[in-house]
Amino acid sequence: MNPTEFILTIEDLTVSFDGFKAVDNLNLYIENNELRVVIGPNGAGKTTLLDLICGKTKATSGSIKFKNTELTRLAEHQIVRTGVGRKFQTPSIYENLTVYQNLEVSYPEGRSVIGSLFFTTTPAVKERVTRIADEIFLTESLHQQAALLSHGQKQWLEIGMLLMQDPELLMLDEPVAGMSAKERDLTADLLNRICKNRSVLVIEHDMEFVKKIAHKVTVLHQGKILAEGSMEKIQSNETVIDVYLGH
Amino acid sequence: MRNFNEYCKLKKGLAAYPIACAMAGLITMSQVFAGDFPTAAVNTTGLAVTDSTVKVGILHSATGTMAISETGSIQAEKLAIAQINELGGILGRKIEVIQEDGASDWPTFAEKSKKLLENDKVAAVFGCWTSASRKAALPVFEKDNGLLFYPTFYEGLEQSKNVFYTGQEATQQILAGLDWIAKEKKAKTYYLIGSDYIWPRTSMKIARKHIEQHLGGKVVGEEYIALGDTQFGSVINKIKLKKPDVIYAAVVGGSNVAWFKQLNAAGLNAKKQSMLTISVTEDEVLGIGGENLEGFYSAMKYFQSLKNANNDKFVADFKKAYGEASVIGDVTQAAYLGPWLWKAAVERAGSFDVDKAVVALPGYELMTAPEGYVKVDPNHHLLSKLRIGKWLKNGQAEVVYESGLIQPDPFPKGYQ
Amino acid sequence: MNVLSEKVLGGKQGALHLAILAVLLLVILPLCLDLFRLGLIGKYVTYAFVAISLVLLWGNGGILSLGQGMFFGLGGYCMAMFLKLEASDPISTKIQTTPGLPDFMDWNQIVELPWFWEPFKSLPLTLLLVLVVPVLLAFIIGMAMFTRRVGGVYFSIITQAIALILSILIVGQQGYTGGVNGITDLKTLSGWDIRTDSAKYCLYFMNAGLLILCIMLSRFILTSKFGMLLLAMRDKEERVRFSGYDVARFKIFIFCVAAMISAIGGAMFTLQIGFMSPSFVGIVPSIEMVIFAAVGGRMSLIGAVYGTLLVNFGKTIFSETYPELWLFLMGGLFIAVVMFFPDGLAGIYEKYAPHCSFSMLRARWLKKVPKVTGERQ
Amino acid sequence: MFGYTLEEVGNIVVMQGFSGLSLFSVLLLMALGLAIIFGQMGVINMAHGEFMTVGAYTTVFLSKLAVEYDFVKSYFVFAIIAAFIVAFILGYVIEYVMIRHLYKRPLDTLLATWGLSLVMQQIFRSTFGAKEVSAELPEWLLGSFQPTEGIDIPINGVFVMGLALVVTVSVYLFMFRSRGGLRVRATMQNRIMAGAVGINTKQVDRVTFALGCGIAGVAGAAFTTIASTGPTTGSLYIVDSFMVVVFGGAASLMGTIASAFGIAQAQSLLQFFMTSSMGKVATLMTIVIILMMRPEGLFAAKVRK
Repeated sequence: MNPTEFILTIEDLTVSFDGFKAVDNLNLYIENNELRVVIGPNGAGKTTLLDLICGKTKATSGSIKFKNTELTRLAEHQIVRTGVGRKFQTPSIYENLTVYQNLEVSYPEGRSVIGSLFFTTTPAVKERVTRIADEIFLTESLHQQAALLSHGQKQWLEIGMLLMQDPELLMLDEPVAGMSAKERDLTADLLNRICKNRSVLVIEHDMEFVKKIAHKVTVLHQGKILAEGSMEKIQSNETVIDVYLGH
Repeated sequence: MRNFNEYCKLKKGLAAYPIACAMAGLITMSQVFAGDFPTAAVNTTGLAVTDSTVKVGILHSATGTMAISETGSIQAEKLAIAQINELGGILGRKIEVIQEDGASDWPTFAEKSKKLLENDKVAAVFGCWTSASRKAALPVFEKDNGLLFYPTFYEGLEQSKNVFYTGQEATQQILAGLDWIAKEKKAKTYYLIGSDYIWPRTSMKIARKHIEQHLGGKVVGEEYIALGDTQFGSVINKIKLKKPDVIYAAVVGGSNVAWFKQLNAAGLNAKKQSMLTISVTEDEVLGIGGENLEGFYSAMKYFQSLKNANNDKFVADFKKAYGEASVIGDVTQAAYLGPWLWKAAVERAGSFDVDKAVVALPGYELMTAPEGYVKVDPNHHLLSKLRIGKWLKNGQAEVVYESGLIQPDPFPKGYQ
Repeated sequence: MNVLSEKVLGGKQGALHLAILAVLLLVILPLCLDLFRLGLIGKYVTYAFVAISLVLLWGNGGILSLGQGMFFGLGGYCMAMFLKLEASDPISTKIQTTPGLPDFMDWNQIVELPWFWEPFKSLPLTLLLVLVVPVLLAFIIGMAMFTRRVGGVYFSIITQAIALILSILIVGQQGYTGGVNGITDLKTLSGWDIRTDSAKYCLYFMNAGLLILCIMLSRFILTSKFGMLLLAMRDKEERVRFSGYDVARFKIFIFCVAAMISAIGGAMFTLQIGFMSPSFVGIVPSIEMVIFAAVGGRMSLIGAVYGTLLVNFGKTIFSETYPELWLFLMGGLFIAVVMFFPDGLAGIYEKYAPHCSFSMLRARWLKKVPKVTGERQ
Repeated sequence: MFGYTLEEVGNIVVMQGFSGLSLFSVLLLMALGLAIIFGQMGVINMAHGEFMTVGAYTTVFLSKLAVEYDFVKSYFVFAIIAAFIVAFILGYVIEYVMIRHLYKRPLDTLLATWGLSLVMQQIFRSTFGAKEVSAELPEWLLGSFQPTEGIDIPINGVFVMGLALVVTVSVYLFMFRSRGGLRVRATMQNRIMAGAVGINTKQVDRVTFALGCGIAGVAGAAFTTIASTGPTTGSLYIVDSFMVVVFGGAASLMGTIASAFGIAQAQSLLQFFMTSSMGKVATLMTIVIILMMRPEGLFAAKVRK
């Protein structure tokens, strides 16, 4: 089929560290407004896959197309500017800044040196910040120092920072790790809400959570795709079960 | 005190230095009284002079890399001042010392000289050691019209109304030495090596001119080592390749030690290779170790081993003050002259005013110098002799040659 | 417009502390101190420029440059070269083999002015180069390192090595640079004798004024979004990068700004002290400058200034009375500050002067220890 | 050939090669301790040079004793051991008092240890005096032996080389062939895990740091055969040491050895063909430029984060 229908097109992607192939000749296609979950045992290459897409790691061979722009040659910040946002496994936020500032910094204007020097917070920015803060359930702690947030809240904040950039592809590495059951439900709602007008790529272990959100699931194993399809199909897939039970 | 000087002049030639020294003892009885010299008269420029005291400054590095070399000078200057005070001070006034630390940092020397001259209003400063520190301080002394006595042998190319140079300038130290070694060793080829700064470079420039134009010799290599560098392997190999008759060396500081040790280790000891250095005094030998120097030559105006009554007394006093183990190098002796020369200047002028003292000093002949007779030249340097010392295992030098009095010539024609 | 002034002054707090500093430097000290002591202060203030640059670079940016001395030195040398050329006119150098050349060139048998000295015949060009040369060097270093993501410790060590190289070069090429002695015996600035008392006062005020301006400039940077990003980069460089910012450019820019500020300090040093020497380019001064910033408070512009003044005053006083103790004190102070008061004086002030009305009183009363917050809100 | 006989040139090549080697062993000795402290622990110890000086002064002190009770022939061996012990103990204490509080702030260790180096320098100055001192060397360390006429191999050079070899080998054996070394590597790679499997990580830190210092002490002792000892001697070596370690790729011992070798050969060659100080500049330049192109150093493996 014709790749342009896809927002993200990964073909024959390979990366090897001193001979060890973390991602091996991988093909992956993600459609517009799709919420895709990638699962797989530890060391399957999930995080590496995200690293490759957002440019943190450079591919050994293969291509990553984001709406017809080849990402493999771009620098990280350029990839982000094309509309790809990425959340890290351990929440990475600016502990010394307030929640408000965290969000404001992520606002996609004044990104050049000079721009940032003369950037002024317009009402538009304020409005955006408060809206996002509301979406990620942090309105109360808007002027709190980020360091004081709970682990779950930090996860949300980072998602919020990504939403500030309004990316077309949002990649989340274990967004509910360390969250209470209640927080997980809220997060599930949040994800379902935000994938309305963008595609989302999630890495997650928590199958219950995956069930709640996944449109389609991809199983990675040893850098290769083991299976792909709806949650039900995957759960009934023999090989997948083998891999997970590991015999 | 003036009569003491006159007495010395009378006795001059009679080789009666011992008596002269003994006289120094007597003089103390016929005290000069401050009363004879009312402060208002002897100090018209607001220096720190009272009816009973006069302040002077000592400005050397007590800390930092240069402390190694400068401590000796501090000791000598303090000793001389103590002795002068014993003899009743200057114009009946006791000398009070304000010591400042240049901390081996040139800007600090400028700052401290400013303090001594502008804050403490000292009548004279004894200090500076490296050319760099002197260059930094010089403008201050000229602006505030201070008086500096500078002890180190140096590159010359300088002459200031406000400075007296009690060490030798380059030509005094270099020319006679080269003449001697050329004759002694029938040397034709020379290898010049020095640390990388103004003094060695200027000295080598003069040496090269002299070797090529007056001795008909040949310079087969010229090398400069970064200050503090301690790796000489490659340099030594170059020397071995060129096989010079004489190595002419002006390496200083820590490098100096490494230089001699590695030279010896490479088999280039005095038996195989003759070397004349202008940067090794008894002070350096402490660090280098006599065994590494044995048989090499130094060209200096003073060696601790000099045999004359003045020096015997000086060495005795110095050891009494700072312990038997202490050694005395060329610069230490030159530093010791400073206070005595200043004393003479003030007494000849009958005033502490810098302007009067400065004009009074030239032409003065100091009889009590450990190095022997010295005379102050109108160009503010000293007429002095050059000696060649051959180093012994025990860290002392055996004087093998002594030149006649050499006229200082800070701006030598034909050598620039 | 008043938004801008707000930014430059850093809010009410900032404005107050800046005012106190200004009064201290421009009114109180000149009134209390004799010219000699004031001259010392002037010298320290030139170091304060470097301290400020380190607050930008290290405190806020987390980039510890151990080569700030280079930029201070380069600025100073550019200025010194101009003054030297003016000082060595044919008449006053007639004793030389080639009159009209700087004396040290003559001593090194150089018979004509090297090409790179030519521009320093004109004052405007010199003033330009005082800023351009260091910034250019900073830019090259920054380009090479930040685009390759050399950071943290490695950056520090490499800048240190570069500082070492530069100082060896300057010492080694004494024919062109004056070597260990540096460029000495500077007299006039286009006819104006910089050694007279009046000139010294003039230069002092110029110097202090420039310092205040540099603080304002830094304030402006820190209070802008750029400032926030600096902090962000210091804490989570990756995150910033993945928020779509070209981190390297930001770092290069701040490195250049820091270099420029230090260079101004250097130039003012030359003008006030009357010479420049390689002992400022090397490693030791570069690290000492870091001490100044650390003592004052690596996060606080004004704190850094007080830190510089205090440390240097201590240095002078101590080395006058007992030089031996000084190094103990300096070293001990440094260890103590790093281990127990990472935020320096400013931090202590923060801690012990909680509510600000009281703290204002304190500040006015002690003429010391500033306040950090408010610089960035 | 350049107006020299082939034999002469041959001799020079031999001796030049040798001086390269001895510089190599000097650099290696300087860097080994740092490779452990900086490479393994990530502590930037600006006082490393001062620990060398400690070793040097220990040697000098012993040599004074040796002269007194004449055992000059044999004392040097003890001196090296003593130097190690003294520096080791000192390092152990320093780690306890100072370093351990700063592990989370590498840049701050840099500053604090620099303060430490100032203090140590002043201690040296007030105890041993400002003047440079030199150890009385036993006869068997002086002079040179000549395989052929025209070739002189400095004995102290050979000695330093031998020492460097011994130290390197024992460090290697300790780090990679002993339980102690295993503990160290475990702790440095994953503190928490190491702690979990019952390693006393604090103790390991202390010993590792002390070990690095001890080796520095040995280096210092060795250098008394080449240069003299003064309060500020250490500061001459510090930058070179760091250059070697960083250039080699901090974490790798092999890297340190290789870079020491490369730098030494480059410098001694450059200094043969250029003037000495320009040779040094050229060497440093090359290192810096290479480091800019390959920040992780020569021997750092590409790892999966």
